[in-house]
Amino acid sequence: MESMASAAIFYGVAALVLGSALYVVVGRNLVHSAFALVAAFFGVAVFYVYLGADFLAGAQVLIYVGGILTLLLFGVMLTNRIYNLNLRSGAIQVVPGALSAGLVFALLVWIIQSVDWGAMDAGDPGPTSESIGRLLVGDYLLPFEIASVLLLIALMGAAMLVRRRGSRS
Amino acid sequence: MIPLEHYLYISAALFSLGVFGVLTRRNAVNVLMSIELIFNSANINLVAFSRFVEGALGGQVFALLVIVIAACEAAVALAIVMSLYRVVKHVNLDDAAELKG
Amino acid sequence: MITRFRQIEMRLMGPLTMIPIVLCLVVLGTIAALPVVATILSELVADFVPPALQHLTIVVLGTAGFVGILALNPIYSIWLERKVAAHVQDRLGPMRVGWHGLLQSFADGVKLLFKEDLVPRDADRVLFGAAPMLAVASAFAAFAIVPWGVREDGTVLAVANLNIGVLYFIAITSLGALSVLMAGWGSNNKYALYGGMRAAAQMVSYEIPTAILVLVVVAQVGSLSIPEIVNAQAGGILGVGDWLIFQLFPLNLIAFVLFFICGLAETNRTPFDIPEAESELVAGFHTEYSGMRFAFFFLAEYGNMLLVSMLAALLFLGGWVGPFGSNPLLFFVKGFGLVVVQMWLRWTLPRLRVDQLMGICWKYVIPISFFLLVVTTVIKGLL
Amino acid sequence: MSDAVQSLSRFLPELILMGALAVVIVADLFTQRRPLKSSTDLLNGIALVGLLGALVTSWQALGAGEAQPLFASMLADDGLLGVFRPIFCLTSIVVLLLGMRSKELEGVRLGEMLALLLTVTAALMWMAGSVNLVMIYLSLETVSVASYLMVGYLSSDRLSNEASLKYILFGAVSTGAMLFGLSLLYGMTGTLDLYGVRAALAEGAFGPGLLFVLILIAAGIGFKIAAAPFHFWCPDVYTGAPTPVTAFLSVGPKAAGFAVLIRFFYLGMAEPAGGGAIAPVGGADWQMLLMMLAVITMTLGNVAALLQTNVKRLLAYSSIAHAGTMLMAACVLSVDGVQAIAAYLAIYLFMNLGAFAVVILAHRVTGSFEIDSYAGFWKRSPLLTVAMGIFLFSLMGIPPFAGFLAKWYVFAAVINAGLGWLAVIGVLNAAVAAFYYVKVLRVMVIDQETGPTPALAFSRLDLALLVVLVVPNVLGLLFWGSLDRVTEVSQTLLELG
Repeated sequence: MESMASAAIFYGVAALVLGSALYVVVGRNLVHSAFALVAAFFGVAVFYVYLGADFLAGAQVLIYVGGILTLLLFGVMLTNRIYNLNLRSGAIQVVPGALSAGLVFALLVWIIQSVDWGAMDAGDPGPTSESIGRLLVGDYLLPFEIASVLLLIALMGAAMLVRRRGSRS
Repeated sequence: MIPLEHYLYISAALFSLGVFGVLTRRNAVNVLMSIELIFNSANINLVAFSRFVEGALGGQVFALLVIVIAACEAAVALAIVMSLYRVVKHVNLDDAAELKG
Repeated sequence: MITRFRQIEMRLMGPLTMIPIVLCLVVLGTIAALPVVATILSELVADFVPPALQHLTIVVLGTAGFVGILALNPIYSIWLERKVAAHVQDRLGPMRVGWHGLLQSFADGVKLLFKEDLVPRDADRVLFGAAPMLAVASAFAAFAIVPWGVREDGTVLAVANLNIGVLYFIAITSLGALSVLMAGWGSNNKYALYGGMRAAAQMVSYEIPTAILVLVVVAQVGSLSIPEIVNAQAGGILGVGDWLIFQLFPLNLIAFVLFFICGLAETNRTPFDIPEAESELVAGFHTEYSGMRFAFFFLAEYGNMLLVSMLAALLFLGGWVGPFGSNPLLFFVKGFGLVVVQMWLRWTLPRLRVDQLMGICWKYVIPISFFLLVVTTVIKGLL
Repeated sequence: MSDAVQSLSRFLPELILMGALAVVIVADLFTQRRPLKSSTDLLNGIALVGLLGALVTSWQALGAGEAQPLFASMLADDGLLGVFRPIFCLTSIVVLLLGMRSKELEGVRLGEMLALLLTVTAALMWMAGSVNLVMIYLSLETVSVASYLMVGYLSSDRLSNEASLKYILFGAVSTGAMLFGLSLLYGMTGTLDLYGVRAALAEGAFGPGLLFVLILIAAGIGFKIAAAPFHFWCPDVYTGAPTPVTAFLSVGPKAAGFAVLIRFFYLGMAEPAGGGAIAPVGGADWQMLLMMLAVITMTLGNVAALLQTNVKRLLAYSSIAHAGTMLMAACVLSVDGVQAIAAYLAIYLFMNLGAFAVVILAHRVTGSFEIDSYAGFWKRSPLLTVAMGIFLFSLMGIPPFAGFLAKWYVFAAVINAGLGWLAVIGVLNAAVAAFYYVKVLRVMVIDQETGPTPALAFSRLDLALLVVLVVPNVLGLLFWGSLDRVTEVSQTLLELG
């Protein structure tokens, strides 16, 4: 009973994710696309919860919804004339695009079906935040540090690009 | 219990939608959104495999780092979009015709 | 000079005399929907419902209780705010509807309900309609992890007892910025858009120190789970000695003050209410809203006020633990007490300028928060 | 923890670069108020000291000590990393000097640029050393993000901005595809460790599914080395970026991309088959994939280069063609190929950066990147024309110059591996390439200039730079023996794990 309800929620969320992703790529209004992306990101966070990745779900909402999306929205709103509500984003090469995307999808489906993934369910891993924390300062110490270097230069570079530069003639 | 393959189908669909968006959209910010879809689809894969195949947290750590990278890329990309917009007042890829290959 | 001093004194003393009365009233008003009742109820139903469903029952009752509180919250909070404002300004405030105007907000609520629901002609209808709902949803959803006590058997009284509670809090509150942007854009009004952009920029900026300050707490307690953070604060001198705010004096005190400041900024309360600065932007992102949609924004704003106050109480002021042992009532007193402080500040301090607002965040609050995080972690590591 | 501490001693060049990065950022902060010239000189000095320190330490580390995994097997400190580290450091040093003489970067605060250069140098080393899928992706992205920012550095310049936008969109898409491929590979093998991947692939056959995954991953690596068909960004970005950055992109990330390519395919996708040879595992014929990439890349690069009138675009397509030549060596499936690539890159560094140095110096007087503007250069500055001639002949692979040696290594490896037809295509391509290199020289020497021709004034720095770049090209053949010594350490690649 409970598992059926949870499965129903899962497929509902899946439909939501794919539907809003579809809107993101075909919708004609940019701001609506950006908000549709919220639903997609949220749905992905729900998938993480289903997979027992609680910390990652929190991080997904925090960084994608709270950070990246706000940024994207600022990008959309600042790079278009403020009163222009009809932010049309035309599409090019729809037919070849759809064909190649369909081809990619068909290939992926075929791979998913043909490969023996050796799937075993390791069960719900339980709270993951502590283990992830230990991995980040243990085995994954170097990637963790590199990520911090990356964040540093991205922060610095983004600020540099947007700052008005008077010195260049 | 949701089987592994269903996660993979969803992520494959998300990836294909992202590819479609990248191929067809003209607005730079919209292309960025499609790229975010691609990143998310890969992350679903990583987390699903982390639970069903590896049975350890390696995939989750990878996914976490991918989220961080995606944030960096989005920040840099939008800074570039803003900077370009200040110079040319548009962000449509077709119109950036000064550089035509 | 003397009159100036008198003014300041009045501003300070006015609300202070109000606080005890107000607190009693608020607590009494809340008690009707208090989750304590839900707890008692859940214990009552324990005899009737099968054990498998007990947890579900508690969750449902708790949710109902919280939604009740949150729905009623703006009604008495607005009354309270008007009273505080009036007393700060040496007035009486609403006096006519009910005893000391206690029913004034109900009257206002009814008025809002029947007001015409206007949508500007050029508005983006989808976003315009969705924004208030998203605002309320994000404010309410965050309450899911706010626990109000523990039972003897260790069950945490909360809608959801997540072990990543504080992460969830930080994540969900970031949704507020989206609703504000949505409203600002959807209204198709330049003041609304400016207000929305300012509000979003402000919320996103102040989210960073909020998260760092939460980490200060997390680093000291060693858990992301709010009940565990509260339990770590039990005991000590007079039952308050182990509250986090008194530990590592004065580091945690500074952290608490900064957290509260960030909370003010995230809820766009004065002195950080630039996004809706009436003198500049009409009313900011909700300029175009009227009727029920407007009421929804109020619901969200007062919900957010209560949320940050409760979080501050949980993280720094020991939540439900205190001199008289563990008691949910204590938690509510602390939470609503901090709400009163927010109102008091609003009517005492002038508004900041927009550059000052960002400057405070990036040049002072964030560096100090980082410093606190490093120092507390180092001290914790040495101890 | 002790593993991390132990690893630090083998991590000295990267540590020096990170230290220099910190110093540059802080120094940039405190010199904001000072005059541009003095602050730029100071920052350049700090960055140069850091890079030189990294060069010296990485040279000392070359071939010293056993190959060994670092940081819980995130990096492998082996011959391959040892060979590539000095290449990256040298590239960055030359680029830094070029930046000091570039007209485009005059009057611009360089603090962030130097910070980016230091970061990207270290990130290239991480790329070359990574033996974990997380590290491969993370370091590749670090290089990419830093490169996007370097390309868009002139934020008020339209071309620079457009180039940067194209770069980041293409880059994000191809690394996104690569990430998806990596995630599927992780699913197939259940591990992120490259040695573990090899072990898992050796057990089961995945066939065409694996090949598709490899194509996705090749998209990311191909983007870094500008291999066709992932090269679309390359000409535009090379044209739009400040020229020193272009010079950097044409060598640094390309070299690191090849290091990753070798590591990923030779280490993760193949197992030793004795005698320095390797055999693909997992049932995916990636040798064919690489051969196709090589042929397309070479041909497309050379043919497109014929049509160019802008010297930066010409060099962009020529660098695509060189990537194709190196890809040819990657198809060899033995240590010979690795040696050939390492040797090729070591020589390519000097000849390509040399050509860019001439372009930058010429731009100081002509103010243009059109080939036509080089008319009559022989009379203006015989020295620069001779230098350009040496670099271009070297790029062509004409015998007395070092480029010949580079080509020799590649073709010898390819022919030894029995891939004669590939070598034939390579030779044909080299013949095509001669056309457009000679075209530039013809304009410089034979064409008559129109209008006034101010003479070139060399600073001492320019002369030093030209000498440093010319000497290895002229005396290339003398390096015959020493290159063998350098490349033989790359044999340790297959020893680990």
